[in-house]
Amino acid sequence: MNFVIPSFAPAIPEITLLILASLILVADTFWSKRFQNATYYATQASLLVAGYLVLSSFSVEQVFTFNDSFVRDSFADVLKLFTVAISLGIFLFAREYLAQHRFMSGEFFVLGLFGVLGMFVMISANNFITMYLGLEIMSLAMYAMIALRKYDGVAVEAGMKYFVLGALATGMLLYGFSMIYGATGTITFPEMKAVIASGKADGIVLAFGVVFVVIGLAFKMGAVPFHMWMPDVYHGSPTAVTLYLGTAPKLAGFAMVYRLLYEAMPGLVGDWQQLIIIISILSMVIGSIVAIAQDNLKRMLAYSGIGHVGFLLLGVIAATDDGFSAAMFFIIVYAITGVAGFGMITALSRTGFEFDRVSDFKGLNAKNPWLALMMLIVMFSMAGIPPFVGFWAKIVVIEEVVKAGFTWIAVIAVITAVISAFYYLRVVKSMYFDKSEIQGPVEIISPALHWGVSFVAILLLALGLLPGSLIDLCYLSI
Amino acid sequence: MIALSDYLLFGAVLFMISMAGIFLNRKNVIVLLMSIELLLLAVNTNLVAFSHYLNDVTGQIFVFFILTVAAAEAAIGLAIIVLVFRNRKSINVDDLDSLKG
Amino acid sequence: MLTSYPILSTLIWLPIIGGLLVLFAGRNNDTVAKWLSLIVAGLTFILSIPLWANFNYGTAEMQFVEQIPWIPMFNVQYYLGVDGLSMPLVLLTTFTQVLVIASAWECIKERIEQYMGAFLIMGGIMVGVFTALDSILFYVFWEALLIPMFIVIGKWGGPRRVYATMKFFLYTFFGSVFMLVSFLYMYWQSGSFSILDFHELPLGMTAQILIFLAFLIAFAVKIPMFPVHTWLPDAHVEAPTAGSVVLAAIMLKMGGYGFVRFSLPITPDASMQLDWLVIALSLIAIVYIGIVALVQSDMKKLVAYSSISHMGFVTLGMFLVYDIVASHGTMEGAQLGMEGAMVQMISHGFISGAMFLAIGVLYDRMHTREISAYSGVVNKMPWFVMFAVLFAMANVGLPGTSGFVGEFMVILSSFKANVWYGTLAALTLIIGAAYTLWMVKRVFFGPVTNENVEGLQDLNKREFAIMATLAIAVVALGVFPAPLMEVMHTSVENLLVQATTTKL
Amino acid sequence: MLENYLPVLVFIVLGILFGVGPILVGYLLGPQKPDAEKNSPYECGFEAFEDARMKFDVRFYLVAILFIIFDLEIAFLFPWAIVLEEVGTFGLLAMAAFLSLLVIGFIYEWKKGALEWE
Amino acid sequence: MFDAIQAFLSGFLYEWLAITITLVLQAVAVILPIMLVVAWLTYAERKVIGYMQVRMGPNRVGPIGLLQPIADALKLMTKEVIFPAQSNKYLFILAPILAIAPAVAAYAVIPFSDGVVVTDINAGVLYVLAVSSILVYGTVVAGWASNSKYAFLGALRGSAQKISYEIAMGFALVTVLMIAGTMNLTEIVNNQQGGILNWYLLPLLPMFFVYFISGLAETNRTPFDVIEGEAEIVAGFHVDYSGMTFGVFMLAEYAMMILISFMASIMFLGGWLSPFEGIPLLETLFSWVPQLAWLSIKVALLLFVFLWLRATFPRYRYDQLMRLGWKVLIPLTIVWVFVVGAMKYFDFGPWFN
Repeated sequence: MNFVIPSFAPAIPEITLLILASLILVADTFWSKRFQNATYYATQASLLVAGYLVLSSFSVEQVFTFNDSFVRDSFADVLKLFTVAISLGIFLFAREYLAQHRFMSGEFFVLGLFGVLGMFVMISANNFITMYLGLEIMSLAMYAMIALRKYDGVAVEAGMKYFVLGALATGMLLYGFSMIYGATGTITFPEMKAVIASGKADGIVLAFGVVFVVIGLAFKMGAVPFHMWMPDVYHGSPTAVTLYLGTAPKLAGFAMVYRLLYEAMPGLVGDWQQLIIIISILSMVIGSIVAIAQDNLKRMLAYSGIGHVGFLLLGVIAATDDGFSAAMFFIIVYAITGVAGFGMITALSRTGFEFDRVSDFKGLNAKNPWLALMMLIVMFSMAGIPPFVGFWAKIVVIEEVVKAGFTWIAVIAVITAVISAFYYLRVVKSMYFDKSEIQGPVEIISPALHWGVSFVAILLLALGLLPGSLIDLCYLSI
Repeated sequence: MIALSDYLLFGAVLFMISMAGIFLNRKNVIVLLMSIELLLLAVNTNLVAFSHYLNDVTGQIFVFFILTVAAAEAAIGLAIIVLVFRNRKSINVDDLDSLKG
Repeated sequence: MLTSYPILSTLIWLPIIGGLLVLFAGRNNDTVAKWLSLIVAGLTFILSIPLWANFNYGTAEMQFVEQIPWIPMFNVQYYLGVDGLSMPLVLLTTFTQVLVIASAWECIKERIEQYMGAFLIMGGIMVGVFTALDSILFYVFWEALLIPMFIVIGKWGGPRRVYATMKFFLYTFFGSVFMLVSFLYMYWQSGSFSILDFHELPLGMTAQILIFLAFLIAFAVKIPMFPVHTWLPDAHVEAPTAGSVVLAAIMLKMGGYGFVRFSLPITPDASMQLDWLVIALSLIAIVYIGIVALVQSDMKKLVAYSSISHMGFVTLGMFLVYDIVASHGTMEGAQLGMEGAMVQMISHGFISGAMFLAIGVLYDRMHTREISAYSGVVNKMPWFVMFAVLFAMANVGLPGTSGFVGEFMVILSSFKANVWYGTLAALTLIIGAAYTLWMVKRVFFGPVTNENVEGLQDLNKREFAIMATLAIAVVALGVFPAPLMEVMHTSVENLLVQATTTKL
Repeated sequence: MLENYLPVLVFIVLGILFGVGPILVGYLLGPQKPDAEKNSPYECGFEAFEDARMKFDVRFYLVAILFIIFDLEIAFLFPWAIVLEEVGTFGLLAMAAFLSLLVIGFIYEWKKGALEWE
Repeated sequence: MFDAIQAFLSGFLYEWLAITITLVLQAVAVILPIMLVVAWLTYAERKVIGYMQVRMGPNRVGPIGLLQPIADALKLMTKEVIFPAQSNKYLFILAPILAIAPAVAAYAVIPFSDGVVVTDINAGVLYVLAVSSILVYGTVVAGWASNSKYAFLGALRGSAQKISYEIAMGFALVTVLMIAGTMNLTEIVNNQQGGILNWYLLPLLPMFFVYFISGLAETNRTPFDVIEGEAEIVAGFHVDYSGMTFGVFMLAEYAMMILISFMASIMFLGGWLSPFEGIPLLETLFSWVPQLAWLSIKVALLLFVFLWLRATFPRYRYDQLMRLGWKVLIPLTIVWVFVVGAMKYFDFGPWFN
């Protein structure tokens, strides 16, 4: 046996991130008593470093390393950059929340950083093992983050639910992996593609594998009928964690869908497309209808997230480069919007008061018109109303599904978009038309948050007015 | 010689048992954890069987990773269960219902 | 002379940016908010005049075109331009804006900067709707308009405002998404989102019918046509005065504009196939809704129903073309109907706006719109009643007012198509007269029976100016409609050719 | 190869017999006079207060959790140690990286007091 | 010898039956002596501790009390086996079996001299480690099945202690494997050939101590016998066991002690190798000594240390015990893995070649 020392260069961002996260983990135990925010700043700095490393070695061609288990391409680089950017925002908002709710702990940031590492690995995975490892690095960090507030029974329960269903999903995925490995004899995506194309693989075993993989993906993404955990987990987690759960991992989840379904198994489109169509339609319908009944905003946004997954899958249904590009654009926009939406809740919550019910938003316009306007932008963007960027996100995926010849799905999609508009409007209604039930002014915690929220919301508008370059970026990277 | 399909059948049976454990079990959260482990064992059985019949060591490497990660997962799961118990004084699955509606 | 600045963009972005400015500058200062808004609106109107002055009457081509790539990946362009169909509507919009801003001067107390800002933004967006030549751009403006309107009705409206505004929003949104799907479908077929490219796009019959129905839902909701009209009375009743004015005067026209810009040229064969549907719905609107208006006790609701009824003329006029061509083999009568419909749109913009403003004047003083609460207003507000009666007459369609021109043309044309159409359409002259004049009689004339009416003040200078401006517009258009028709003429001819040329 | 393990099986069976046998002998030879006092669980002569399956210190869980992790690391070390010759310097360094991560986790536990018993 | 038996048996029996009978005979040949050693180890323990404490120890039954273990055995056998009313009967019986079976089974792979081993499997170290890990189940099950607080506490402490020290033990074994490059116990010993300096004791001296200390903890020997600390929790996890059920636990404990000593001898002390190998005069002088004797001497020495420690050390407090395990032994072993890695890299000493 002889070992060829692999090239580390493509994985430098991940390696750096791992080292930095490890160091911060240890350092936090030393300095957290004296410097409360040191971990926070170190975390943000690490993210910036990772982002810089990705950017400085931006790669337009595919580079494989570690025995083809790791791939670096522009798809990965773009998603990583957005992961970093979104995580920066998450931590910015989360810090204030943690400070306010008295569970400022370095672990949150370190776990968050490890989660980002997991996302990076997922995004760059080129075989089953790497994919699985990335997924687990991310998931384990998230399980722990949810249950981080030890004495919060609801959060712990949410952690439990997420853990059980997340582990179940992983199991399903792995079961599918094992089948596909058995049928193709390889775990590397490009080879798998070649084997499937050659027609040598056993069709039945492959079909089984694909079904389980799709179920596992659907679980992880929170698509109907495997969505049960989403509302509970979003609701139960501390908002700062919900902010994390609901945004950055979606990018990695999409990368997983892309790598598995499109890079590894394009030859099995016939098998997975039908499943995805069903899942997508169910997600859009359930996501839009059930959300109407929710009073808790986090729960509502969870259902909205389910609906959004349905939309994301529209791009996947198309099963073309352009389709996945559209889905990529969609998910990036959704993540940004999510940061703004959950960030708003985070920003408004105070000690002992989560500010996460729709009724809490009553009369916000009277108290703080600027924030109300920002929230309005977020809500309308989520609803997909122009000129906000959420509109473009929806339109590109619908366009791709129309192009793929599924105009009827597009019709269902737009109808659910209309239904879902209703509950976004409810929030706007609360802010603008209702009288506040809570006395006293709405305090925003700090100027940093104020500007943070404003920046993201205005970004939604700006991207909505000039979406061209972001769309180009997504279309060129696949 | 044991046929590949027998292994797969065995894996499938394990898989079914773990599914039953997860979805039918209403009493104990620990059982959920065990079912999940069982699920991973089903996967491992499959992988090892395939690996053997394909004469390809990758599957076994995969099993190694799964085992490790499963342990980490179990560790976190146990930690969360402890927290649940401390907050609820119960690890009954049916008691985990404060997050409805 | 071609203007040296991008006039259409200016008309769109000036009010929008101005509106945002008002939002911030006028935060704690109502005076600044009001004057800034008025200045912006006035400036916009003044800047829109060159549109008419420099308009080339002889061509159906788009004019004042601006075209820059917006989203190159999808071939979406920032593509603006006007022709004879849209230019008058742009002017109507900018003109109405000034009046709307002025009308809100005193009656809005709460968060006036948001109110003014919302209307300015709306103004810019509406110009965008009428000038967009890229379907996605059109859709963006079309939808974006909902947001400020949603806020305006919901925030400054009447007691059932939340219900009304939700209904308004969801109806319109629901209608428009199907339009979006058909845009995407056509993009797939043609590789372009340009409306002008859509005009050239050959489509099969099934596709045409589906697209036509999608458009029909979108525009029928907006215009609104008979079965999907129910949001309008609610929205009108609950909206603040200026909101009603914008709704009636401009937003309804967007539906009509949609028919001539999209349905007829893009799906001519489906239009021919399904023209009976539109005509039937139009006639139902004209007659049935007119009767419904008769029994209203709320002035605003009455005017709202009358708007629906009048918009029925617009759709009727547009879709007569196929019957006329079928029975006469000529397009002369069709041209008459189409131009009538266009004139009716403009004139209804003035008249309904004026009616709502008049009701607003009363409402500001009495805080009720119940017809029964009024009587003998003429005794206390003679100037006001003079204007109000003039507008009422115009609404009825009295010769010499703008209302007459459009209706007369459409009725003439409909007789040419089918006697029954004509008869039914003509009925409206009677029904319209009945509900309008009955209301006039009950509200303005008769003895003063109410002590509240006793205390009424006549128009102040601001209100007088608004009323007078509108009165001039109504009368001018009534006695001298030729300039307007000239503007449209070439474009309408072109439209008729497009609408009757089969794509199969 | 597998037949090497047959003796192992025999030993296990014998081991079990070594457990069962003496107990059986004791059971046969010894007297059988159970009574309530004798059969009550040992509680220093008092009546048992409550169920013995009581709550216990969470630290025991902690130890269990830490054990799982560490034992797995060891499971990785075993095969690696055997093939140290073949994997060469790269193998050494890879394991050094792996162990370093373990050490970092260990330091973290230490600093967090997870290893303190009192 | 056993080959001959097998050949003889297969003359008139089925092949598989012949093999099985031979194997059982082999096993008995290994286990019986071990059990005898166990029996007299208890005697030795009492004697050694007695003399250290300047008293006689057992001296009534037989000459100088030599028959004492037999008397003890007979006494235990005739005692009543009590099943506590609230206990879980099956688990209650299962616990002692779980304790003894692995302690016995582990001897399947122990080489007593070159080639004298029941089965020379190539994963010997792993097998011993795996089998002896099962021991902890005996403790836990016993504590749980008794349904008594003392037993339960004892079981908890015991299991926590055992698994903690098992980590240190595992790491210590890894360092051995790193040098030996094999898990086969015979090969490990043979790799230590070439004189006392070649024993792994020298490069792995700290690991030897770690292993031995962990062994003490694994077998609940003093000073790590808090699990049965009579002052706090009476007799710990087997408080409710009586008669032969208790006797089996004792058997298991002593069998494990001997096993630990065997393993330590094999892995660190050159197994059956003569300590005088390579020393000109002494090597020939002692060449007549059988390999088994060298191994026995080493094992006996280690067993003596077990007893010695019991006589001299006070019992650790539980927190001290855990601290020693987690904060001293484990870090030390991890560091030593790095050290051995470095040694390996520099081909240090006679151990790497």
